[in-house]
Amino acid sequence: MNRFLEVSVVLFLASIPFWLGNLYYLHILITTGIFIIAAMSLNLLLGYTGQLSLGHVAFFGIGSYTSALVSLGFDLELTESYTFVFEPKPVWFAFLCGIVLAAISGWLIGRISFKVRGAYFVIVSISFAEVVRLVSLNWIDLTEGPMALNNIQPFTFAIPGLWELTFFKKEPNYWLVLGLCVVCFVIIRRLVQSRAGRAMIALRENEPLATSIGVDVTKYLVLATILSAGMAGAAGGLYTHYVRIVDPDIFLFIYTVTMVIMVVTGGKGTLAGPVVGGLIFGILPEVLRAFASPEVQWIIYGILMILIVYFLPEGIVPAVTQWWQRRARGPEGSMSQGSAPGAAS
Amino acid sequence: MPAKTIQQEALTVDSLEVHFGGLLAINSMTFDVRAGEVLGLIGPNGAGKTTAFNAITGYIRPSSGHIAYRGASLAGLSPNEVADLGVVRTFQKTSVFGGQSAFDNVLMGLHRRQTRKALHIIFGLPSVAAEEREMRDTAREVLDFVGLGPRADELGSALPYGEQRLLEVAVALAARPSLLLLDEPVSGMNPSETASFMQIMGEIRKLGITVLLVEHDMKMVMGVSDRVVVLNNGSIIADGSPGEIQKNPDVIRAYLGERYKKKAQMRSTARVGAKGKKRAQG
Amino acid sequence: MDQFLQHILNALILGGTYALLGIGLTLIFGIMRVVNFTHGELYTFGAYMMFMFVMPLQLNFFLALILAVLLGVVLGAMIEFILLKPLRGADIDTTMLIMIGAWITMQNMEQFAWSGIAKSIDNPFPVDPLVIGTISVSWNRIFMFAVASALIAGTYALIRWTKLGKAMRATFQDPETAALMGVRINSVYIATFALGSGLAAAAGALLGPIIVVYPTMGDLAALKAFAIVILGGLGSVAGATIGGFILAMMEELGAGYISSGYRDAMGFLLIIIILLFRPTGLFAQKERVG
Amino acid sequence: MMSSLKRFALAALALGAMNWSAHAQDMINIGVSQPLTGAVAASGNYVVQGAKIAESDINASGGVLGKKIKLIIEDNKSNPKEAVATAEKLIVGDKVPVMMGAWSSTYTLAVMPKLMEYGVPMVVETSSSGKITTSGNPWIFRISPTSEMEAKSFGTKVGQFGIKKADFLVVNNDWGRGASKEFVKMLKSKGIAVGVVETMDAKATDLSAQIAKVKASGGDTLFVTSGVEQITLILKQSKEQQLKHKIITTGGSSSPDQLIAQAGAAANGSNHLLFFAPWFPETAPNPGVATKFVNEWKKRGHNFAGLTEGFRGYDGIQTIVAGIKAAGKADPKAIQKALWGVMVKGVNGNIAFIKQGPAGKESGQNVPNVYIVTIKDGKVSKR
Repeated sequence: MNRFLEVSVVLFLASIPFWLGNLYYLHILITTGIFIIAAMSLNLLLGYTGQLSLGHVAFFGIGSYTSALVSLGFDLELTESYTFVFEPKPVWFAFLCGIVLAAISGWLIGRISFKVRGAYFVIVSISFAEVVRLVSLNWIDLTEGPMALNNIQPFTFAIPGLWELTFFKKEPNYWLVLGLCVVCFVIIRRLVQSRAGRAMIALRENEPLATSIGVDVTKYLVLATILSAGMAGAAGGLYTHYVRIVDPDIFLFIYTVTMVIMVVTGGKGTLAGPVVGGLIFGILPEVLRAFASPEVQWIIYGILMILIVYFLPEGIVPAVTQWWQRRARGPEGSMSQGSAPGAAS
Repeated sequence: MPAKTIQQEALTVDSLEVHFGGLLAINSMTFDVRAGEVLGLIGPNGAGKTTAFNAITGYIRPSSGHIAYRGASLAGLSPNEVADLGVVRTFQKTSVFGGQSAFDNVLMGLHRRQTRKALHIIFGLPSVAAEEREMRDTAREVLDFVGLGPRADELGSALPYGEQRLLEVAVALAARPSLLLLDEPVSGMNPSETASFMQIMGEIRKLGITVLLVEHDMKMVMGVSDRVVVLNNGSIIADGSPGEIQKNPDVIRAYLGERYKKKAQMRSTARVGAKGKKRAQG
Repeated sequence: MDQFLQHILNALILGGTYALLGIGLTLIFGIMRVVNFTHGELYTFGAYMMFMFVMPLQLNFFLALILAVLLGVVLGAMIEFILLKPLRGADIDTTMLIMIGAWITMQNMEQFAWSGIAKSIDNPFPVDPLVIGTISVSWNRIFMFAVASALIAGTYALIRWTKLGKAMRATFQDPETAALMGVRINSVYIATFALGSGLAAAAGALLGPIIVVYPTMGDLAALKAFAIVILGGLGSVAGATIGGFILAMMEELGAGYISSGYRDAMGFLLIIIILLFRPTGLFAQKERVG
Repeated sequence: MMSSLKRFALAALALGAMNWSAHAQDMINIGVSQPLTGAVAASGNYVVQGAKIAESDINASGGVLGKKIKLIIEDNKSNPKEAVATAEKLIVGDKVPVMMGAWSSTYTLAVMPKLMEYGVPMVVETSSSGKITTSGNPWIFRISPTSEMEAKSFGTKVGQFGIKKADFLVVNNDWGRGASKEFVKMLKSKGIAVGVVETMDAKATDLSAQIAKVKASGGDTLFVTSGVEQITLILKQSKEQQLKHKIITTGGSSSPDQLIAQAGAAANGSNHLLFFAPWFPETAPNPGVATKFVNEWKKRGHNFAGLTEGFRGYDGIQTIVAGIKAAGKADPKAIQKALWGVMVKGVNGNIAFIKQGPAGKESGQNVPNVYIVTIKDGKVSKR
């Protein structure tokens, strides 16, 4: 895809708030965008390195909680006589802290994933998310537990004394999310179309062969999990300062499942996959809302997921790409054009 | 092709032993590979050839013994660290990146030649793009080298069997080995494919790459090797030029005589190799 | 001391259902290499069937229990036949995604059928508990423990002494060799999944009348079953049995003496610690390579 | 290709939009956020049933300001974040001028910043945490009592119970923790000892460990604050462990008839603080309203046990409609102003708001009636 087309797509997306009119739709687009970032980050692990991380929501939640707590400040009574007081910090700083802490936990999980693979890794990652959830639920002094952290500030950018911008409104939040979406997309694209990304794909496709040509498994799995966790943490931070509340249910398994469905439906291991999957499953619930109750919707998603794994195991994006190429090349053209998996973008 | 001068030893394998549980897969194996030569390692199935490959390249831990490359011990190194020393292998069972095009397979093989770090890539430094262009050119050259140039866009898994084996060699060559370990590269190739592969072997030799070759096709081994080492029951029974080996009575008895009983042995020997192989293939 | 004894008794009884859940999952996991995300839903299904038979249909409690377990077996066989059989040979991630899809679908069908409101089930046991000194236990729990023990013993016997059990053990060791030796792998798989599902449904049907029944009750149960399986070692029925009791003990004592809030965290912490330091589980004897 | 897909998605969105804007403008929409699924779903559903009775009553008598009212009910899934999402949907999407919600204190507290942000008043029908009316949110009007009011009201009758040492088992959220705090304060002021204060997750079903702990504490009375589902479990499991404590539930969500039905004999001897006693509607401050409501509830075939929750929905909607009527228009700001002056004859009693919280941004708080009932031999009797 050429530069011009890319820029026009982004400009088109950026123009949406000017003509969409309905703020509630903008709200849906904002939360959809946040989930797209989370899905893209999951895709880096699930799609490119082939590690099925089902505890991905932990990174999202850690980003949320860290960003919320750093911006709100907190105090911990460590001993009878000493209370650790953490003063509130600016939101942008809190946001960065959230990314960093999520990335650090990603490093941890990356190290673990090197030790335990396959089904074991899946269960370790679920357990990790569940432990984090239970800590957030029970460490009430820090997290307020089920009472949730309330009144989290919205995003604020400021040059002290000169200029301050607080993102109370939907429009700036939308542009912020769009901006971060683009940044994450570009980073992931650069990565997967480079030596690092090829190393990850090599590990996924054939680990013994990959190591035989000098690919360091630990290094690239850890790199992928750190980046993936950092992006998920960024999505979590955005979310928390947008909805301005965070509670332990943010760690629920169902959110990981939502991300997995987005990635699998769109096409794992493709750049556009999580974007397409995210748009579908971000907007579909709102379209279906009028016709179907939430449980019926989830029944539909569950069945859809099964059907996709059966009939479109590669996901929508590769299927559409192949169909497009076949059509472009005429009936005799086969699916031989199997170049880089990112070609779909 | 007799050895002209005394050559420097590149790889030394000294009293290597490998056990799988109670099974002795390799019993005190000692041999060396000299820089620049093509060494054929032959022996009946179950003789421990693939196991030796796995031990040298870090896929299994030997029970005892030493392996060194250019004086540096390979003990305890992981496969990618071994590759970083320039020792690159291929696999007995065809092993390519099936979901990727032949071209991308080779690009992946170029991993070791590239120097740009993750941060450079994330920030999209111009040097990354320059390196990337250079690598794409290199990948074309490597593909052309093995004669797969016209197949660049085919999926690895969609190539015919013989071409997959070639692609495998191309991927290994892309990793810029100084010592290349080939595990039965022509098994499954038809005679004409084998003949052209022997030509490629000649080209590889010209690049100054040392080769350790395991092969059952005697014509091929005898045709390309400078020297041949014969293994039986996990230990070495002969070492010499192809001409000497073909005349060696021990070899004829132990190996050539049994060659046609291969099928009968398959089942029992498959078991021996199974553990190491499975690990190696994840 | 009294409190301690009471905790131990509670744990012992809870451990029985945990073991049932764990055994079912470990069989499926070990023999079929399928991470069964529907396990919790079969547990929920068992509980809802119990509710259906006892409450609206007014069937006899014990008959209802038998029917609930049998329906669990049938549902398990159906899942295997419809969803997993066509995917034979697919990698573990693919079956995992399918099972996640099935899990979501089943859970929401339960929610659709019975709404999100918790249901409780009557039981025919005397209200007054059995009192031993200062500790006490209800008759319903004693019954639950007895049935769970019988089912565990039955599963052992099945695996140890029947032809099916032998085929299951052979398949666990090496499916290809087992197939060469004439084991009908597909039948073994379907029987394994049905048996595992039946045990999960039994756990739900037994626990349902003691707690309340609601659609998401299976989520935590499934995660705990995973913990038990990992604790006991993949595919080890004995390990899952002991693992079930250990987990119950840790939870009960943890809740009693540390903090009731972290009760459910015990299992997960255990998983992470075990996998980091002893990835084959505490009681694993044999594991397939690869 | 990507852009065309996105365009397609947006087209789908636009289709959805047309579907929505079908809401006719001759209706006054009232947003309701209640837990219809999840841990406290039973109570939330009862509240909605009560609210629907109020909707039909009002529409049958000609609506308000010449328009019919329409409840837009959203499920907050027993979760604070979902509660915020429902508020966002109701206020921004459906443009409701006033809301009722959100059952639990935690959900209500979560929604409150949104009310400030968009300037929409909300009538709080169930939540009891003191924080709700003292945090300076002028868009809050609460008709349910605070835990403090409840504790004080109970304090006047505490002598009847002969408590020497009390233990607590409360749900781990603002509601449970707030209630235990206020009741502990009240009991201590009366010179009564307090043993253990145990918490439980709202979703917990096996409470045997907590009960074993309570048993070991040596108190004589156990105060329980939670929804009816968990109270049922506590009664059953206490009986199993032969807990000798007298059980008193607070918070008004105990639905005694449901307890009798589900816990059976284990419910005998338990006491419950309630804000409506549907067994004796004739003794309510507004017997006519209460009797009519109880009859309509029965006529609709709703679960009798739900009346102790359902009345909240009825009173809440009646209060909101009185506010709209007094405001003369369906405008958030006008309704907020008007709510200060309403006097509604509700099922619980007369509803009017007093000011609470920091000066200038006070919240409205009603002073409701509190009843105590005891379950004896499977029957409810007034205390």
